[in-house]
Amino acid sequence: MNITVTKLKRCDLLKLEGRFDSNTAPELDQAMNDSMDDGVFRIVLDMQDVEYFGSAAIRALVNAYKSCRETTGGDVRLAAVPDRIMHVLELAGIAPLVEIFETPTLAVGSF
Amino acid sequence: MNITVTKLKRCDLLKLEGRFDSNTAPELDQAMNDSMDDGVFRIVLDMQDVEYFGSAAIRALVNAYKSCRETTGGDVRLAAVPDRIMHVLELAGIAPLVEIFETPTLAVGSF
Amino acid sequence: MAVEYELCVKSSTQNLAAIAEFVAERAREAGLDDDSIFDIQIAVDEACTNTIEHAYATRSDQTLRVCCSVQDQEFVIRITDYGTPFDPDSIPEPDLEAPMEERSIGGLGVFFMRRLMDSVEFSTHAYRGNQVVMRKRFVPNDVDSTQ
Amino acid sequence: MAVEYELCVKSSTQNLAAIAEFVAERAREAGLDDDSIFDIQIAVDEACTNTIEHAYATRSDQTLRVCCSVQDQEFVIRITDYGTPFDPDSIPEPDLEAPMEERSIGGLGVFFMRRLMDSVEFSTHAYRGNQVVMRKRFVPNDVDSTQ
Ligand SMILES: Nc1ncnc2c1ncn2[C@@H]1O[C@H](COP(=O)(O)OP(=O)(O)O)[C@@H](O)[C@H]1O
Ligand SMILES: Nc1ncnc2c1ncn2[C@@H]1O[C@H](COP(=O)(O)OP(=O)(O)O)[C@@H](O)[C@H]1O
Repeated sequence: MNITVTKLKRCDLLKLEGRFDSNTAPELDQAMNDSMDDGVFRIVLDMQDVEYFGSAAIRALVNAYKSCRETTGGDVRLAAVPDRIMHVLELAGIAPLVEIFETPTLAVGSF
Repeated sequence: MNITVTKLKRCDLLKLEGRFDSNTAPELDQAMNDSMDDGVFRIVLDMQDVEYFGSAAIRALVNAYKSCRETTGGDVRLAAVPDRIMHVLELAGIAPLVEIFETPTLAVGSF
Repeated sequence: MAVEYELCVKSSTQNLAAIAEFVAERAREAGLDDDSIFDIQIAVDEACTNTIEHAYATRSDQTLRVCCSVQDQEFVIRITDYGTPFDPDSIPEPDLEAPMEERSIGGLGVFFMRRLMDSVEFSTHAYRGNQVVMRKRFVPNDVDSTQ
Repeated sequence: MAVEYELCVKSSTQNLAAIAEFVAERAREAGLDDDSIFDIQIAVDEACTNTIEHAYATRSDQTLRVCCSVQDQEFVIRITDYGTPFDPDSIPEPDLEAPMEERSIGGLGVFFMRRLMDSVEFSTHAYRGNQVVMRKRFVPNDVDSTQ
């Protein structure tokens, strides 16, 4: 599991890699909270290299999504979601709620 | 030669592919003018798949760069410039003047 | 019954990746396709997470046992713990229609297990501990299959 | 002198890609490395563009002749046109230090040719037309080289 944060002009881009299970989801939670503590409420998660995204990671995502959207213009958006991870998000019923883009460039460019 | 335009929130992203010689440079000129006619003065050129970028293309780039920067916040920025094309831009003396980013995501995220 | 493979680890979430790898390896050997293997990994991950977080109340020094076998046309995973027993009928289904803002946090684990596996059974025994048995149907292509 | 390869096309910028491919192919056969080939492509492209735009004043129905040969340790390109003669000494060097905003548009073509090739010579003959001969040194690895 690895998270690389790139601070851009309008948003933070978090590139996620590897497994996000209940062992590693707290680090995702932390990374998104760090952005918010920094006053950044526009977050892009680049999911391209995510191998696993379990219910604990979904919980972290939903929490950050709620907090960000409480601010004006704030949002958490996803990019490059692999098919299998998409299936999990659909099963959890959150795929239709979160904005999902084909590439990180499009997601970053949406803010 | 091919140009794919993606209109994003803060800028237009132009993905350039193939040869930009004096035969095809007018299309690059046209594409950037189309953005400007549309009121968009923030342009990212994704150079990753550019095979050739001659003096006519450099001329088009310099022209658009000048016009965009006459507006507040306007700019033409480059992304993912291949080594050989970078060498040409250096030779022409414009590499130090134009902002160049490693990836289109970073360039888009800079606006 | 055919061979049963067993992995016995401490009840730490740090072992979830190893458990996932163990189960995937067994499922691959049994001839399951990649999508089914991924489904199984999710179900096992959620089941083990629940065991660690709820049955063992996050204590990481307890025992977690994961067994895999092939029975008829099913890949079977049995997860055993010796913590607090659990009545699955006591938990409500998550409300997947609720807008994100009103979504209750959690409650997806058991839902994922039930949706991704063909059957999920919870049981509690005096000395055999708590068990969850999950089954996934597949078409065995093994040459010395008894089918 | 070794073999000379010739490509004869109409003076249209639409033929620049074909010219670049022809020259790159000959240079590759001669054993030049990719970076040198790219330099040559730029120089040839700029030279042909100038011929079309200036010597032929953008008329696309005239003749443009591109010849490639290897002479000693040099790859030699000769480009011939029958348009308006040209005195290269009449053009100033571009000011590469000027800020982008003040950059004059153009004037890079001849500069690129001179910087990327080891020699560039312009000449004009009564019936042989205008020629630019450009040379790029390289180390031939040809087995039947006379060197
Ligand atoms: N193995 C278990 N042992 C004890 N309680 C459990 C177990 N699995 C689930 N539970 C209970 O069922 C509830 C729902 O579980 P689950 O669907 O996995 O969601 P979550 O764990 O995210 O709350 C849990 O909050 C817990 O109270
Ligand atoms: N082959 C040629 N025939 C006639 N004039 C030429 C030729 N090549 C260059 N010139 C002249 O030299 C000038 C500089 O050429 P160049 O450096 O290629 O820049 P550009 O063509 O962009 O103006 C041209 O504007 C033109 O006046």
